[in-house]
Amino acid sequence: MNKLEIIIKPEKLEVLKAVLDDQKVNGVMITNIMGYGNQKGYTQMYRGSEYNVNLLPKVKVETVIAAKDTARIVEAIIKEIRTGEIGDGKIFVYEIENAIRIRTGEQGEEAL
Amino acid sequence: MNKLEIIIKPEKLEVLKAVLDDQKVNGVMITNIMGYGNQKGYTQMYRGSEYNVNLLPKVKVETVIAAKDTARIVEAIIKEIRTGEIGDGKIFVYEIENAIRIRTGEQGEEAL
Amino acid sequence: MNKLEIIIKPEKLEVLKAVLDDQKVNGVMITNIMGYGNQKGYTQMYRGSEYNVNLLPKVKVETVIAAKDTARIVEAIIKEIRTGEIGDGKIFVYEIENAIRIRTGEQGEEAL
Amino acid sequence: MYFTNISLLTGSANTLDKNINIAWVVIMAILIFLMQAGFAMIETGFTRAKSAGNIIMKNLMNYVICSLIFFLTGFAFMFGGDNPFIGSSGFFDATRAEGTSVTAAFNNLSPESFIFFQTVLCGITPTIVSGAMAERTKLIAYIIFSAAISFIIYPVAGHWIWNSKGWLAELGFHDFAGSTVIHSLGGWCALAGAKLVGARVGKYTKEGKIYAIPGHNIVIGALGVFILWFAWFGVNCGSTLSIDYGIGKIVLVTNLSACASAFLVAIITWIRYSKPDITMTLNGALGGLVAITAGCDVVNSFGAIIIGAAAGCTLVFFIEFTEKVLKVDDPVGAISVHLGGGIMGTMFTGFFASNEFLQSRELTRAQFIGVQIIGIIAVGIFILALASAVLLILKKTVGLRVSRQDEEMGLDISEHGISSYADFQIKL
Amino acid sequence: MYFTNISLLTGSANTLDKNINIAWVVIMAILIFLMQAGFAMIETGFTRAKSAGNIIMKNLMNYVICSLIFFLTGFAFMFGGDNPFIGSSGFFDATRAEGTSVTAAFNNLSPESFIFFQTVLCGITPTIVSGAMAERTKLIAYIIFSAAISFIIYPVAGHWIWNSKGWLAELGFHDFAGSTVIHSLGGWCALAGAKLVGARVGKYTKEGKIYAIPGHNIVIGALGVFILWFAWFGVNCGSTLSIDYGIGKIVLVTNLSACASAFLVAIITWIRYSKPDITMTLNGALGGLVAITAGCDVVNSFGAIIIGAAAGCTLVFFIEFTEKVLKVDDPVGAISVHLGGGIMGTMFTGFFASNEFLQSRELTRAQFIGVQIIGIIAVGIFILALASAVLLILKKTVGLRVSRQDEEMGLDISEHGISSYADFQIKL
Amino acid sequence: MYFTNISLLTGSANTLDKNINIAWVVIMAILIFLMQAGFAMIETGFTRAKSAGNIIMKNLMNYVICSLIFFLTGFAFMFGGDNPFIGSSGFFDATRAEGTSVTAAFNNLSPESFIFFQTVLCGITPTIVSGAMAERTKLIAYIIFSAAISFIIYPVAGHWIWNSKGWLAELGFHDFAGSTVIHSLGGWCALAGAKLVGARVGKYTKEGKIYAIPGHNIVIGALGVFILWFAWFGVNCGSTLSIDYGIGKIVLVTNLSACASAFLVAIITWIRYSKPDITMTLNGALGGLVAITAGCDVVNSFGAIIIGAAAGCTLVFFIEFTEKVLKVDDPVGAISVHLGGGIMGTMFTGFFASNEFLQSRELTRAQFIGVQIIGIIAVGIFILALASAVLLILKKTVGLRVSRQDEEMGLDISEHGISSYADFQIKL
Ligand SMILES: Nc1ncnc2c1ncn2[C@@H]1O[C@H](COP(=O)(O)OP(=O)(O)O)[C@@H](O)[C@H]1O
Ligand SMILES: Nc1ncnc2c1ncn2[C@@H]1O[C@H](COP(=O)(O)OP(=O)(O)O)[C@@H](O)[C@H]1O
Ligand SMILES: Nc1ncnc2c1ncn2[C@@H]1O[C@H](COP(=O)(O)OP(=O)(O)O)[C@@H](O)[C@H]1O
Repeated sequence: MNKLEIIIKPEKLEVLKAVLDDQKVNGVMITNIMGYGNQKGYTQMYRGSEYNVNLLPKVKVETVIAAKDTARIVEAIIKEIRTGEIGDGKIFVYEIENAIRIRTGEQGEEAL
Repeated sequence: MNKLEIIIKPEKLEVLKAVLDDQKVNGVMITNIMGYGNQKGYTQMYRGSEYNVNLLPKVKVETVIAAKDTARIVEAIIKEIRTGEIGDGKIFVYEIENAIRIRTGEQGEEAL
Repeated sequence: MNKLEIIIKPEKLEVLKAVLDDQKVNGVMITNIMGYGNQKGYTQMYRGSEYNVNLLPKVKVETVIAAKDTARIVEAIIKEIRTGEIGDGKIFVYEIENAIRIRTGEQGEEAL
Repeated sequence: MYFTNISLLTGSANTLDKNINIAWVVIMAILIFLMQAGFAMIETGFTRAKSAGNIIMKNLMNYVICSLIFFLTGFAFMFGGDNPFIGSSGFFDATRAEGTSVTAAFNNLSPESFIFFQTVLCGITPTIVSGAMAERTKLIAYIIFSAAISFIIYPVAGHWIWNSKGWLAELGFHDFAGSTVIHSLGGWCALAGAKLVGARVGKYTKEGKIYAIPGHNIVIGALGVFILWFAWFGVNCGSTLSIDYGIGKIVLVTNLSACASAFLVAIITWIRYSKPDITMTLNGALGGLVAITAGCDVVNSFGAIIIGAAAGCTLVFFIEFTEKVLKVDDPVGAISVHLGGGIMGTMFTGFFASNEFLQSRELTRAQFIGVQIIGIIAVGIFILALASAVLLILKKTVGLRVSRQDEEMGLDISEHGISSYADFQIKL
Repeated sequence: MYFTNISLLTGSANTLDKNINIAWVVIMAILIFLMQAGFAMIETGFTRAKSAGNIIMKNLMNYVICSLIFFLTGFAFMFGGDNPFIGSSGFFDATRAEGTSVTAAFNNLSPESFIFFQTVLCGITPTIVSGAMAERTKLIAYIIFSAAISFIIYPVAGHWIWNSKGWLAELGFHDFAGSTVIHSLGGWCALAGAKLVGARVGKYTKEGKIYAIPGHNIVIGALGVFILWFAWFGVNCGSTLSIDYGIGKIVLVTNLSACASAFLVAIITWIRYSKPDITMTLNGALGGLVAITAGCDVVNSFGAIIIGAAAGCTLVFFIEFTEKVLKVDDPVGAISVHLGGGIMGTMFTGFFASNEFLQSRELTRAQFIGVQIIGIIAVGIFILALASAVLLILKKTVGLRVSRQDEEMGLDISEHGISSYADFQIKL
Repeated sequence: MYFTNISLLTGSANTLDKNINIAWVVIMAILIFLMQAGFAMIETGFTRAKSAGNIIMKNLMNYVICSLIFFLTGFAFMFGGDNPFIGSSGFFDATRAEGTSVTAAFNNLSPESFIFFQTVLCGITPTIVSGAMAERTKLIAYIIFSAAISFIIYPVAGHWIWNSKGWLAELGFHDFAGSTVIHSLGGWCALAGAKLVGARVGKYTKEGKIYAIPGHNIVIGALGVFILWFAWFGVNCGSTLSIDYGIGKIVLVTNLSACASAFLVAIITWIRYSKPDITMTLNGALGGLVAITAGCDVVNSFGAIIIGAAAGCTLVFFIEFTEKVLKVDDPVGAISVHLGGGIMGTMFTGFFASNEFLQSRELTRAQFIGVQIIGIIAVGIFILALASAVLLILKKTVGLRVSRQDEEMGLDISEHGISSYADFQIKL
């Protein structure tokens, strides 16, 4: 099993949800985060003083999937989310040892 | 070492904290997330228009524990949290390479 | 590749950001969490009733780095963040299977 | 549009003196109206985010329904006729009410201005209840209960005291602007309601330990308190029902009492809990206002400071008593503020009323104190019985309380299908 | 400082009667001013967090600019002279305006008090527009549009009705405190604006399905409604322009209409959507206030209840019609409340105006209803044409709408470089 | 309750004229009271979430203490007696104060109405300080400082100007409603306080670079500004102390000045920072209000527009000067608004006061301008010295500032043990 951790701009969330639905993903966890990467933030004025907004609001979407689906899903995401501009975001892939469904006690891929 | 990532309904948080305390877990990280899984959300009306609340508020509780304790703790959680209804949540188990306590520099299981 | 998950007090965030910048880290994800570890919270009064603030606000900073840099960066963090007092926080180290930059499709360490 | 003399159209007398009094009462009534905003803010601020919209809806509906019912029947039960126990004239059209007391009021002002002034006062009482029963009461049950309050509960007790032919009025009971009629009465209803609906899930552990449930927005709650204070000047000054030399005194003593009370609550909580408690201090200001309301026309500045101080001193203990001894979960402190403050104020009016006032009533101070206590008790017994009866009927029929699951989700979602703070990350 | 008789300095007549009327109008105008706070709160509360500061800025700027422009030219276009179509006296200094109507007003009060009262009324209209166009309109475009409203759009229509020599006034058209002049007019502008600027990104799917975009703070929105209601008493009572016996009736019917309307909206949404809708019920109270504004001086309590009920009944359907049929995205319901309520109220004044009033106008009821309808239509056509023309020019020049990217980021960041809630975790 | 003529009970004269003036002053004073809500909202809104409750508590306590102290001693120091430098009559019971000036005021109104009006004015000054010292000042230190302000600092300077026997009053200094007495004075105290307590942690880097700390709720801050504006009409119109023909002019010029100032700040920040700054524009409205307060009875509409414009033009630079040159951390801009605006307004009254006014004072314009400048300087030196002395004593004794750790945690937790926004996810 793998976990995909997908970091995107907030306004892309609806599109990503649609992609994951299409790919028959079973569940997601969505967290609001602040981030920076290549997109370094910007400078604003507040009451005459400059301040750096060096952290930008991002959305982190996590989904646990069967290892065999990883490549396919990653590709689908890139296809729909990419704009080619800085700040498009990243996907991190983790290995997951186990998954348990609390309701039934099922374990492993069955629990997804 | 393992990390447990436990996704539950917000109203179960107090129960889960008690379970983890009982199991002598050393620390937790709690995050508010939005999620969906088998429990798919519901439809509401706002000013005469339908809208889908397809993401439900969930709480993600992470705790890093010694690998040998994993099975026992997972069991304890299931026992206390399960209601048998959709939306009970899931536990994901990760392997952790290392843990470091910043205060002392201790590493590995000692640092938990 | 490794992911560092660094849990600190909110007021240390600026310092940590500076350390990570110094260490040429390419990106971070910052989440507000509630946590407890050795630092167990405190008791307050609200309208004459005691209540336990047993969860303290913490900041979780995640960064994905090349495995070879892990030791160096962990050391740098400890050096700058440690105060020696309870609540200084922890670092958890994960292995990461892959990273993908959505903008370009690059994979692996190149994508960081 | 303008410059037609609209009074010609209504064919009414039009003298400067009378019109000035009408204007005064209307301005004060408009101020009082704003109490609805004050209560809505304090009650949402001192409870949790997940029921905020429901509290708004309850406060809005109670005012709306009260305005309509009070016009159609409540006013008649309260002011109509000369019967000592219940009103009997003006049903379905308050402007047609007749009776010694109401006819005088209509003549001194105009029927509509007097009715509107009484409407905004009536609108306060159910709002007090809404705070004490917040976060677990069914919308429909609350709506019916508040309708019952403006239909019969408030008008009957009000009749005894504010209709000059009411039996308590005849005894010499003095409640100038509502410490008893509005606030104690609201407090008794709140007590019955909060007790019968039970505590919020999680407020008491099985072992009876109290678990504090902090309010979600202290700032908006504080705004509510300031708005109430502002509007309260309208209640106390407007109850003169005319432009009177004594207005200045009323406004000054009202303010001093509120200040003395808040000051003492700050000191007491600072000592008792080692840090000054913000929400209790805010409650303190309100407690001082409630207390001075009965006697603001007949006590002087020092009396007012002592009345406020007394209300403040007891408030902290009323709150602890309610929570810890009675085991009643009153999220916003409504019972302690309105019932506690109301009783203190009505009683202390006995101690500090001016000698001139006692002479005008032809009562010795001891007699007057006795009458005040009779009034407090009579209203208490009557309201507690009547309110409990209504609530018990509701419990058996529509049900008082939402399901545990609905309560945990929050009443905004379960009763209205929305979240009041859609864009904010809420900790449930 | 004190105790110099400042009137001596200004060399003006000083009689008690007149001064009391001035005081009355000034107090009511001060209440009306607070509408700016009410609108700002309701409009921010019912939209998203990411544009909250921008709405504040728009509301602030519109009042500021309106106050200056109305003093310099708007008042002259509205009240100056005796021409039936457009005002012509008092440019660059409203206090110098002359004409049958304005001279009478200046003499009954003082020029400045009358001008200030009219200024705060004028300030309402552009604020209505701001809500309907929220979250996607360029700041500069909105500012110019609202300047145009106070410069010419509002004054000309106002002249027809509120200058006693205006052609609609001469016909016998009755709009006591602005159902048409202020609210329908603002509603027409809002309709033109919201249509031409287009819906917010994400409001309608490509297939035309509606996607609800919930407001981010129902509590502050509700506070706004209560504040508006409070200030509305100022509008309706103050429009007497003198301390009049009829004030009591005005305040009572105003309140009853608002209550009847809110009550009906609650019931209808409860039945129609199975749960009572909070924000629509809040809109309902406002709709009842808009509707009673035209005739509050000439209808009785029962007329008011029916007018409010009619406004409430239709409001829900106006909202659905606007969103679903016209495909106009009006985040706060401004069009339905102000245009819908304004038309209903102006028309229903025809049905419920007292016979005395009709006699004083020398019109049969049928004739009077006809005149009311003529006024509604004339204002509608004129405003829709004029407002659309201004908006189309703006579209071609500065542009009406921010870029899609700016809209998605939110207008707070894109237009002002700040976040209105810097310390809160916001869900974008 | 009603219909006893309460004046009979107090045995006081009762004439319509006098009573109307009392009513006027009481209504205006009630409006002014609401400033407490306005300041509380603007100060919490423009600072961080983690200290919001503490600001509420400070504002509440300062009003509470000020009301009590001013009644007991402040009023006596300010209005009692005929000494040119300090008051001397009415200690422990303000209603017993005597002296040429105060006796006249008591006779024209009633003692209590005049005292209450002065109390709510006095309550403004410490509130100004609270904003400038927010987020790092110890509660106890602030409370003592604000007690000192109402005990002696404000009354003495006020005595010079508003007691007709004060030395500045005798010179012909004119400050109608408090540009200097209230606002400059509060501003000087704020300057001393903010300087001595030091900047918030993180405001300035070691290299002296400024790090902006955005306010946490622009919406509630804006609500505060609108409420202040509303209440300000009470200050300026109420300072007539009677129903006067000139009220209309006062309300109109007050509004025009605020609008001109806000408009200019919007333009200047738009040009200077490329985007219009919302919080500075809101400050701008307040700056215009402060500035017009001194001369609102003696300048005309165009004078008012210029005074507002001048206040607006300078405000932006005052703010930058305070932050960048003086290195004073004033989170809400209190110093620039109140001190800057107060000085501008007092001076500009010299330029724009009407000729009639100058004649009545028997001063040439040059002389009058000179007197105004003397007043500004005298008050500045006196207050800066006295306030600094009090603050330095506090620094040595209870301490002015919380520990760095407490400040980082936020004053809500460290001083009160609560979080003001318990259900919201806060970014610390
Ligand atoms: N090495 C990293 N470790 C952790 N998070 C990262 C890393 N690189 C990027 N991110 C996260 O991904 C987000 C988007 O990355 P960014 O570099 O802006 O995208 P792009 O490469 O398309 O320009 C960042 O805001 C950050 O939160
Ligand atoms: N495959 C998954 N990947 C990531 N998160 C998941 C996955 N499945 C479930 N979750 C998370 O767990 C929560 C509860 O899961 P759910 O399927 O509703 O539980 P149950 O299986 O008991 O019905 C979801 O809201 C979601 O956040
Ligand atoms: N075993 C653990 N699993 C998950 N999170 C932990 C664990 N131990 C500590 N933490 C997180 O790290 C934070 C700081 O840990 P703490 O024990 O207070 O630090 P210290 O060891 O320096 O006293 C905690 O609040 C918690 O969120």
